[in-house]
Amino acid sequence: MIRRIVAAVALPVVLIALWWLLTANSTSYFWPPLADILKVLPDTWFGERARTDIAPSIARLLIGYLCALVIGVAAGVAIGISPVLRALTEPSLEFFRAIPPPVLVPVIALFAGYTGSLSKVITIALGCLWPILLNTVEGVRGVDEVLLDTARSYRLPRHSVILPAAGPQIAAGARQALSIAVILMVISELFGASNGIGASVVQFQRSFAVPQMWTGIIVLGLLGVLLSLIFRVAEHRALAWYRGWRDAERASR
Amino acid sequence: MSVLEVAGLAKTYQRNRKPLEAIRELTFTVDAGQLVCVVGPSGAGKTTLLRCIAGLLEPTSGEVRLNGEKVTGPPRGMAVVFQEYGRSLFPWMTVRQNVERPLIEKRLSKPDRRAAVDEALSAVGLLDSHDAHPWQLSGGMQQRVAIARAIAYQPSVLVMDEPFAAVDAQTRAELEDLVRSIWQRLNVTIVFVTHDIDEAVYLGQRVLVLSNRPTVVLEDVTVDLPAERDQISTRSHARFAELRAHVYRLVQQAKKGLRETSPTL
Amino acid sequence: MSVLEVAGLAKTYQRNRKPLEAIRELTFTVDAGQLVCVVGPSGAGKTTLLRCIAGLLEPTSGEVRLNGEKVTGPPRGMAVVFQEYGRSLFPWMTVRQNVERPLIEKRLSKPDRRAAVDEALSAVGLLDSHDAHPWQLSGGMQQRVAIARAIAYQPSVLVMDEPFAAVDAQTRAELEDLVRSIWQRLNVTIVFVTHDIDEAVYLGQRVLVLSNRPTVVLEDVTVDLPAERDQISTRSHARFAELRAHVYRLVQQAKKGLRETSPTL
Amino acid sequence: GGSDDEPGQTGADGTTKLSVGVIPILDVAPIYLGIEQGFFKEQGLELELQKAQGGAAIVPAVVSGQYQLGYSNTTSLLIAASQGLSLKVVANGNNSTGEPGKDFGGVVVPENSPIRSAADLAGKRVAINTLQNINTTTVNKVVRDDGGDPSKISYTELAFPEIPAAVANGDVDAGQVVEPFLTIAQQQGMRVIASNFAQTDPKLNVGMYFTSQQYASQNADVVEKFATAMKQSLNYADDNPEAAREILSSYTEIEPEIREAVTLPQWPEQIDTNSVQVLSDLALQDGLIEEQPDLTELLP
Amino acid sequence: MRSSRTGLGLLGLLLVAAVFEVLPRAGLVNRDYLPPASEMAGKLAELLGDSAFWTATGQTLRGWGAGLAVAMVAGVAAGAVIGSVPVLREFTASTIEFLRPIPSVALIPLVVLIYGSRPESALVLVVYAALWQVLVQVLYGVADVDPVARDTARSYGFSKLSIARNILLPTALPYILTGFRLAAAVALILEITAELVIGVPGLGQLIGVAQSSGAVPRTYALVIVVGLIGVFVNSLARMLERRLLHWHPSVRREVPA
Ligand SMILES: Nc1ncnc2c1ncn2[C@@H]1O[C@H](COP(=O)(O)OP(=O)(O)OP(=O)(O)O)[C@@H](O)[C@H]1O
Ligand SMILES: Nc1ncnc2c1ncn2[C@@H]1O[C@H](COP(=O)(O)OP(=O)(O)OP(=O)(O)O)[C@@H](O)[C@H]1O
Ligand SMILES: [Mg+2]
Ligand SMILES: [Mg+2]
Repeated sequence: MIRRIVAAVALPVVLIALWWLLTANSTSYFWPPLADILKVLPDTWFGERARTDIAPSIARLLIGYLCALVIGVAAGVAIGISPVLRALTEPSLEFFRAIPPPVLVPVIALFAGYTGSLSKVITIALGCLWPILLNTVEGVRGVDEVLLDTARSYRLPRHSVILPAAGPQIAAGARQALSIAVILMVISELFGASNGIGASVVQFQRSFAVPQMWTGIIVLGLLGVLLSLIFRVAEHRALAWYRGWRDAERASR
Repeated sequence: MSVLEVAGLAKTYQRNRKPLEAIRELTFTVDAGQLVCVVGPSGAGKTTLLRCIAGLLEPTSGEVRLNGEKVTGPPRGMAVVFQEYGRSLFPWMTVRQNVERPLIEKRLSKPDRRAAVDEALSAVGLLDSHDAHPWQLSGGMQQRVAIARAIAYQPSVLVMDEPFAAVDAQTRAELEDLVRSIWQRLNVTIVFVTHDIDEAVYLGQRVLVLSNRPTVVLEDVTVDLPAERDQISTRSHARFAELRAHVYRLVQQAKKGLRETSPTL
Repeated sequence: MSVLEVAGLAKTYQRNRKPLEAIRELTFTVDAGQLVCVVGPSGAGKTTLLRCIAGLLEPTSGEVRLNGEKVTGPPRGMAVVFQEYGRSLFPWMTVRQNVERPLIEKRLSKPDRRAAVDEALSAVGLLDSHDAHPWQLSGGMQQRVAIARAIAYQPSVLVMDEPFAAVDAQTRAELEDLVRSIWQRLNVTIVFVTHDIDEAVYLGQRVLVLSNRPTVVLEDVTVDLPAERDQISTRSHARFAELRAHVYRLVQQAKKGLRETSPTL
Repeated sequence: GGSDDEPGQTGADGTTKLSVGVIPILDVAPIYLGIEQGFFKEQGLELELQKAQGGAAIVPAVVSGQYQLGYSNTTSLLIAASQGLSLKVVANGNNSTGEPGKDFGGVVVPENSPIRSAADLAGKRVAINTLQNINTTTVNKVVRDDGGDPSKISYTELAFPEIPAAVANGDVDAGQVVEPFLTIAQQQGMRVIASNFAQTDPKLNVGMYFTSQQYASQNADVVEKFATAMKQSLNYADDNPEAAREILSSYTEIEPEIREAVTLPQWPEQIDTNSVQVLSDLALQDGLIEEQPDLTELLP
Repeated sequence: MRSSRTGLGLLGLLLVAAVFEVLPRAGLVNRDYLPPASEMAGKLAELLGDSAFWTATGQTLRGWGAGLAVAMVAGVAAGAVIGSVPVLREFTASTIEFLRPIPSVALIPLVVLIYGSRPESALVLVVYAALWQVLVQVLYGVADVDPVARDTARSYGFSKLSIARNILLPTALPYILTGFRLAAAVALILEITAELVIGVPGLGQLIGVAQSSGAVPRTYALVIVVGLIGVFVNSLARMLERRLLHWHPSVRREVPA
């Protein structure tokens, strides 16, 4: 246990120390000393902003992410199972996937409104969709044939086998989507937002409030860590069998 | 009345863009409640045949009919024990869940399921390991879970592909008797693939001997031993020895016939 | 001189947070160039033992020594045939590549490799399928690829876990003779797990009978049959029948002893 | 490459290469014209115009020396200066036309909107290109002057191209746009209810060309030459509006009909210090800055 | 088989195009902001005759390709090393988790500072964003190695390097290819975004100029080009997959029986 905690904090501590030392006497306007950044951090984020900016951002992020998860897995299973459906949809999906959100956002806004949260939630969901969808499709396609045959011959519904069997790969996608969700949360707030963490960071950047801008980057990083910790707990539970299996056979050496 | 009809069945695989004729022509029928064993050299096409019967593989030509209907997908009421037992168990489920899952699909009530699972697990000697995951079991134990799953399902047709390959001699004998007792009690139709000729003769009412690839039925041997069998007396029966020797010769002949290369070194 | 020493070996697994004592205490030695068969009921811990010998699993206590050195990782010059033959073949390689790959690791020259692979493949009757992928083969053929890989490797210690479980009787007999001929020719030390008692007696110089879980050595049976063996005459030898019956009784006893639950239905 | 290729350095042949960050909009037409007319070449300057999306990207690039000069709106420069970034304005950029209703920026509403004048914006949703910048301070001022309470406006940030669409869709009640979107919005039937630049100050200075203090002090002669050529360019643009319209086609994609219809800004050569002071006061009043920058430091 | 796949894909794209033709024509959306697909196509055809467009496309592809290549090499190497050394995996996990979600867009001011609007700015953003995609996939892929297969290799005395090449790589390959496809898309997105926001020369810059000029159909035509590049990259990846993964259940099942 202690070892695990040490492992988790060792490298970050070293990196932070390095950052601290390298910027300690910095006079560069853009690389303020870490001490200065940390000094403004609480004032910047833990007052009014927690409610007006952090909370709405996280709410949009979670809703968008969960939508992507449900749609991505459902569509991924359908597309993964059916070669015809895959051939039909793949180029179109690739087409939309390749379009950068900043240019897609106006189109989404056209349908979902320019202000308000809906278009932002859709932007986040749309961006998170791809890793989840792709991984699900690949995971489903890679399921052991004997396992599938077994399910078929006992007339089990296909998804009851495919979902757990593709579980590890779906988890890989879901994990990846999580960090994309944070990215898109910021991007979505670049357009038509009056509040949010991303909007604030951009605002700081535009008004050349550099230490505050750095605190924003730190807050985003911390948010990412927090989300991924939560995710890890969930993954641990859902894929306990998989970890057990791999650990058991690897307990070896 | 014949439950299962295999008519002119042929299967050609593609291997590296070249056709590979696995099964050339198989025709036979199995009556309701019969126990038929299938033997043949390794690579003859036994698994291929079973997969066609189970509706998991489309034949290149010919057809399989079950109760008069052409098989196009996995038919209702059939249970399959796969040769790759390890890969056919769901690693995310415990032993109990693996056996119980198909019964849930069959809409058995919870107490009924429980009873059926317990009975099947104790029949294969695995009740104590009910809460283990498949990957926590030995090879033989995994295979017995797959068998327990099939018998708990109470199918009307039971298809088994070398189901006792990984268990020890003693357990094997017990499981053989288990299969016969279930067969007699439930009047289920069984197709049983094995490479153990003694086992084929001991278990079956008929033994289908397949030739080497490209496969045809070499002979359909009727096992005219008494219906009441037991490990000691049946195996020491003179007729048993005769049949055994006959089938052995057939398999030997099958192997020589179209053998790819013969062992040397 | 003993090549392999197993001393006080014990292995306890964790299953659902409860300890599961698989092997309680195993102590035995194998001399250089000996052929030892291991039999025991399903789930006794044979695979566990082999994995400890192969340096793939750390024992809970006790140790394995090879040529006097404690085994802490896979030792050099040992070849293993796994019980899960299907999963031990690399699906991204062809049959030939699967057999050849370890030889590349051994830095054999290309012509030598080619010769060794061809020889091993034809010995198991698979030369024609050399360019197929494992998943294009039948179960028995896959198992024979795993065997070919082990013999082509020309190990000094060969460890095999139920290597003939998936092949037909005729092929099995041929492969048994193949193992004995390699053993005699190359003077390799072999540890051979099987659940076929006839096979154990036919092949081995000694048969180690393991008890049921928690496992100990029940008896170390010396097979005092002539060194020259062949399928017909050896198996009809009176001493063969005696030994066979003796081992059978031992296994039966082992199974009854600590059996989890006994088959009923 | 040799010093020849290094922007900011004077090469062997006496010409100096300069990287200048600009935003590809109407406001910077003079600098394109100046290049076309050879005003910069006469001064021995060779400009390499770098298109960027806004002052927020150009200011840091100039400070760090990536660009020698840049164009930015005046309020951004004031904010940067008050944050302690050492900037130096070199030349005027562009100014309001001073004619309400006929300026290059304004607030638009749908045709049938109940909003009639600036004061009506109070309590409404208004789309704006950049929060807390020149557009908000000037709109606020106009609303305040009209008797409305600007603190009741809820601003939403949207890119200029999307503002007409958002207004048309009813997602916002009004939007502040500049050309060519002002013309596009009007062609779609929207009404202009306020000209926030012109009504703030008739000569309102909207943007300027600047460099870093460091570069200005080390390369005073280069900066001087740039200022001279820039003044020439501004004058030329003011005198030849048709040429200015024409040059738009070289660096924007504005459709020809729109190009003919847009209102061009004023391009005087002198910086209107007075209106810069006005913007600085407004920035302080609206809390964009905490103290006023020293204008004598910032301006030439 | 192959050609019918392509046909179906084209059919899918046509269906999408039809939707975007009908929506504005039926008046469901304002055609000032979303012109009918045919109008976009017309502009697209115009673009093809424009040499500036081809230069920009070349610049974008070059920036994207370079960034992707760096990210792939670095991601696969780092992933393989970190994934197969438990201590490393343990000690880097938290840092990776921290750095990964930092939006590459938040780094824009930093790269502008260092590189201005030179292509290097885009390169840094592209590499940063794409790297995580590859790295995480590789980490998962390495973790997915079948223990029996690994044990087999180990007991036959495969060297570390050989295990990496012969066991790790093939197992992780499906994951790497998924990573490649994800990274390729993210890299394209970042390349375009960087061009759009920072003004790095390329298609994104053209889009930016078109947007700020209110040239709606041209904007969409350019966006379509970007999308088509994405489709092209994906078919490339699929081709690669069919060649490299012909042994994998996902691919072999599609071969007609
Ligand atoms: N997917 C496939 N692609 C190509 N060839 C295949 C495929 N599956 C099986 N074969 C070939 O078909 C033949 C018959 O295989 P099958 O598995 O039916 O044999 P079997 O009788 O079950 O053998 P065993 O007793 O060894 O399990 C073999 O030669 C095998 O190589
Ligand atoms: N990873 C594991 N976790 C928990 N228990 C395990 C694990 N692997 C094996 N066991 C248990 O250890 C015991 C011995 O298993 P092992 O595989 O060694 O048996 P075996 O003698 O090889 O049997 P078989 O002949 O059936 O292959 C079994 O009871 C099994 O359930
Ligand atoms: Mg088979
Ligand atoms: Mg075993």
